[in-house]
Amino acid sequence: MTLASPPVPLPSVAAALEAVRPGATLMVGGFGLVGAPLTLIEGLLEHPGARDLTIISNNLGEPGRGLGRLLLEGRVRKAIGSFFTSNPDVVAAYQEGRLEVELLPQGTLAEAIRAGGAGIGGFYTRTAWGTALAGGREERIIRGEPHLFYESLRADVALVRARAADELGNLVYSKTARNFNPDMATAADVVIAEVDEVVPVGALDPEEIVTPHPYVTTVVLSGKAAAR
Amino acid sequence: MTLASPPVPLPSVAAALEAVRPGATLMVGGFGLVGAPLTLIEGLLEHPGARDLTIISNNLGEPGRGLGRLLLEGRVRKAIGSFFTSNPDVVAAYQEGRLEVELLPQGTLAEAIRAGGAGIGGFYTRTAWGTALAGGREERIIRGEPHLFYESLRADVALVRARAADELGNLVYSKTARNFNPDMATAADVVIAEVDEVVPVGALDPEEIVTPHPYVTTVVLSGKAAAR
Amino acid sequence: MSVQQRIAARVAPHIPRGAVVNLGIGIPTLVADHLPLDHAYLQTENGLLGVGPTPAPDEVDPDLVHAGKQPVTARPGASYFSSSASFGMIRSGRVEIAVLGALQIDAQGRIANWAIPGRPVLGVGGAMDLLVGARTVIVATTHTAKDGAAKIVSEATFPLTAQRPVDLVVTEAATFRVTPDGLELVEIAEDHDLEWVQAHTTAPYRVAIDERGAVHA
Amino acid sequence: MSVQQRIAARVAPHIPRGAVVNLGIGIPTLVADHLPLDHAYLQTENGLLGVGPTPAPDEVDPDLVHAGKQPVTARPGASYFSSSASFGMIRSGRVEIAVLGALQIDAQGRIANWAIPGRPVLGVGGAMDLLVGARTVIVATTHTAKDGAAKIVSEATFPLTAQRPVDLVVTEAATFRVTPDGLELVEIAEDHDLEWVQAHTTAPYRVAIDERGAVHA
Repeated sequence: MTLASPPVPLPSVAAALEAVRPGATLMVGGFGLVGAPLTLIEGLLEHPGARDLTIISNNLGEPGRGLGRLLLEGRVRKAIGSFFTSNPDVVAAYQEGRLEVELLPQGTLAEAIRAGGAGIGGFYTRTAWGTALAGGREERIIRGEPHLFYESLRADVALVRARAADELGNLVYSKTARNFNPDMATAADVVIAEVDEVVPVGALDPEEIVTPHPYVTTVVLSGKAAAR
Repeated sequence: MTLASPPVPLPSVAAALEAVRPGATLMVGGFGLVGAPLTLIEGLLEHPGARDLTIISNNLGEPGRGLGRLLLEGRVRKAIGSFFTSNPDVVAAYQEGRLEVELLPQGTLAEAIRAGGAGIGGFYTRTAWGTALAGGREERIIRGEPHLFYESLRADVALVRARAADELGNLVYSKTARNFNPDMATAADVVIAEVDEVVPVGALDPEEIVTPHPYVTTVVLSGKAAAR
Repeated sequence: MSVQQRIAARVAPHIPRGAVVNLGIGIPTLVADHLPLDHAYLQTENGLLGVGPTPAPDEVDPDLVHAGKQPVTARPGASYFSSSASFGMIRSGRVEIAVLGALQIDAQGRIANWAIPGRPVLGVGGAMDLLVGARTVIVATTHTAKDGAAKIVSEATFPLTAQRPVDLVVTEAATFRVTPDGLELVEIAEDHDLEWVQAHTTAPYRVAIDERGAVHA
Repeated sequence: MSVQQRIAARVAPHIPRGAVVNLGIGIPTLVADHLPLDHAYLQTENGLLGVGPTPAPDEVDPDLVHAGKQPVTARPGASYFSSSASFGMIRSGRVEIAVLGALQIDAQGRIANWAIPGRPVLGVGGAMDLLVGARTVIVATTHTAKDGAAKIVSEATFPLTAQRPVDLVVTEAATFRVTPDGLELVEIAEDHDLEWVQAHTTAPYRVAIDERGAVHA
């Protein structure tokens, strides 16, 4: 069959990451290292433009692994996420004033990303109301219950991990490696997907595609796939 | 294999619809008649408790078909949706003061239902800002752009149409008959799914399930399936 | 060719290859008839990206329709999604081009296409979402209303669908580009002339074509 | 059996058959070891409903973990979903029971489990969402802190995780029900007695059991 042109570009990791400029805001998928785009994260280390970054991600990797390496190299200015305690390097960087941290409840983080990807400006959730994490946020009573206002989140670039892409850029994920990836894939101006395989158009069931191709800017092969 | 008890109940249409009480708010899936739970809608006609209803649905069926029949029988007090013009009976009922109508842009309707199903109190969208449909809604500038506030929507009962359920109540849909159904399946206290077949647990791919079973109260077979 | 088909044919060259496009009900839907099969990715807001041609009567699937509720097919690489996901895609700018009908277009390029004064307003559909979300909006409309009244007017008398102006207005007679300074006439159809356009357009516009029809920006 | 496993075993009878349950990190995770394989549907907020037992070492799938990031399996009938969908399920009450750990429980049954005064607050995870969303919340915790200090206290000195009180507090020594009037001691473990509970609980509570251990409501 013929493809509607252009199919999704399949650049090298380095070429794809040219989209990351100094000072950029990045969304990076994954829950710990599961579903994290590790090949792209390694690529960031080789990319001089990847500095002074704001990273939106549930965690900041593990000590010296994944985003944890990027942190150790001093590339991260600010982290927005829900659980950084599992990486002691984050605690140290924060205490030494090398890292700014914005902490959100995990569900609020996920919802803010999903809202950003759905063209929604902001939303109200009951989560964190009446806690120290509410800070001075605007409150609103809806159906008798107090809610907090959150703006949606968007990024310049999202780095996501999927199991496979087709040649148009449609994505499917693998088990709990899905996590934040499909939400982030909707919420950035440039979306780079790291996959284990690229399959022909028509090979993915249209009912099963999680991320439709208009969201995906480029696809790169994971190191795992490249090593095959 | 053994099932975690209880599997999803498979009552008759009449028994399932006992959950619909006079004055109830119902969400009804479908885009026109496509993906509308027609067997359940017919069941409502036989159910004396289905009166004085508020119906949240994109349309109100076609003249004398689907929800259009329910309207003709005087069971609908109020309709919340996005496009009622295709059924002249709705226009007539509205003009004669027999029907209250709340009109929302289609994307705002879908988002309000999705928000209701996700435990979100309300949200801001740019859609309809500066139009007559904005009415006196609260405005808010987010990232420099004006937005309108909408509360999320929930219902007492949702009637949805799916292709198949497994014995736990997990649902998959068929093509564009999906439309509002998965959103509504999350946003009601009682969710009744009309399906063409019930398959054994494990027969649906865990990556492909669109509505996980905790959302589904009961499953009924469509007339189409029952006629086989 | 009907006037509707002629308008649709005049819109088609404005659709770049590989674009994600949403075609509204009416004339916009006909644009697909004037595009090569795999030219663009058609999105329909009821939950399908990758709309294919109308099926043969014996191949109609009742679960597979476009937003005009007519049977369609799905192209290889298509995907299905819920209404909320579909409008998420629209509002966040992933639909590159929306082609919409209009009852009126004002001097700023804002359109009215959902309500008629004096009649009950009972339908809006997805037009408002497409107008705030799509990156480029093209209007495909007859140049005048059925009663001959101008549709491209100084000020709309019908309620606006959005404050956001569209980008291009294509009729059977002419094409207008919408600029920050207002409308620009950039093309006249072969079977019409400037005099006809002037007689049937009450909005002010700058004529940005020379006598041979070439655009001068 | 370790004290952690004994607490988990004491929580298990409170999980009804067929319930959708989220087990937090730590002692709550161990509750699964005390339930029959198909007793409940375990939801993990990283995107799986239908968590199964820990796999054999040679059957570990790196893409399949629970919220504690440990390898798990998936039961027949399981489903995977995104983080936003997972917390949608949690906030809208479709998780029937959440079992959470706690650093402190106050006299109203509110818990603190995410921050320690004087230490940087860099982790919150999903606990706040589970507390506002789950229909029933059970706390599974040691009765006292490692230093012997009471965890069930009149007023929390640690920041609260939510204003919403939990429903049940289960320790190795006792079970408290949370009522609108405060805590009720409804059960004492066989290897503990009322005196021990009194010595290690600084919150006020009503003793709702008689000398033989039967609950009197």
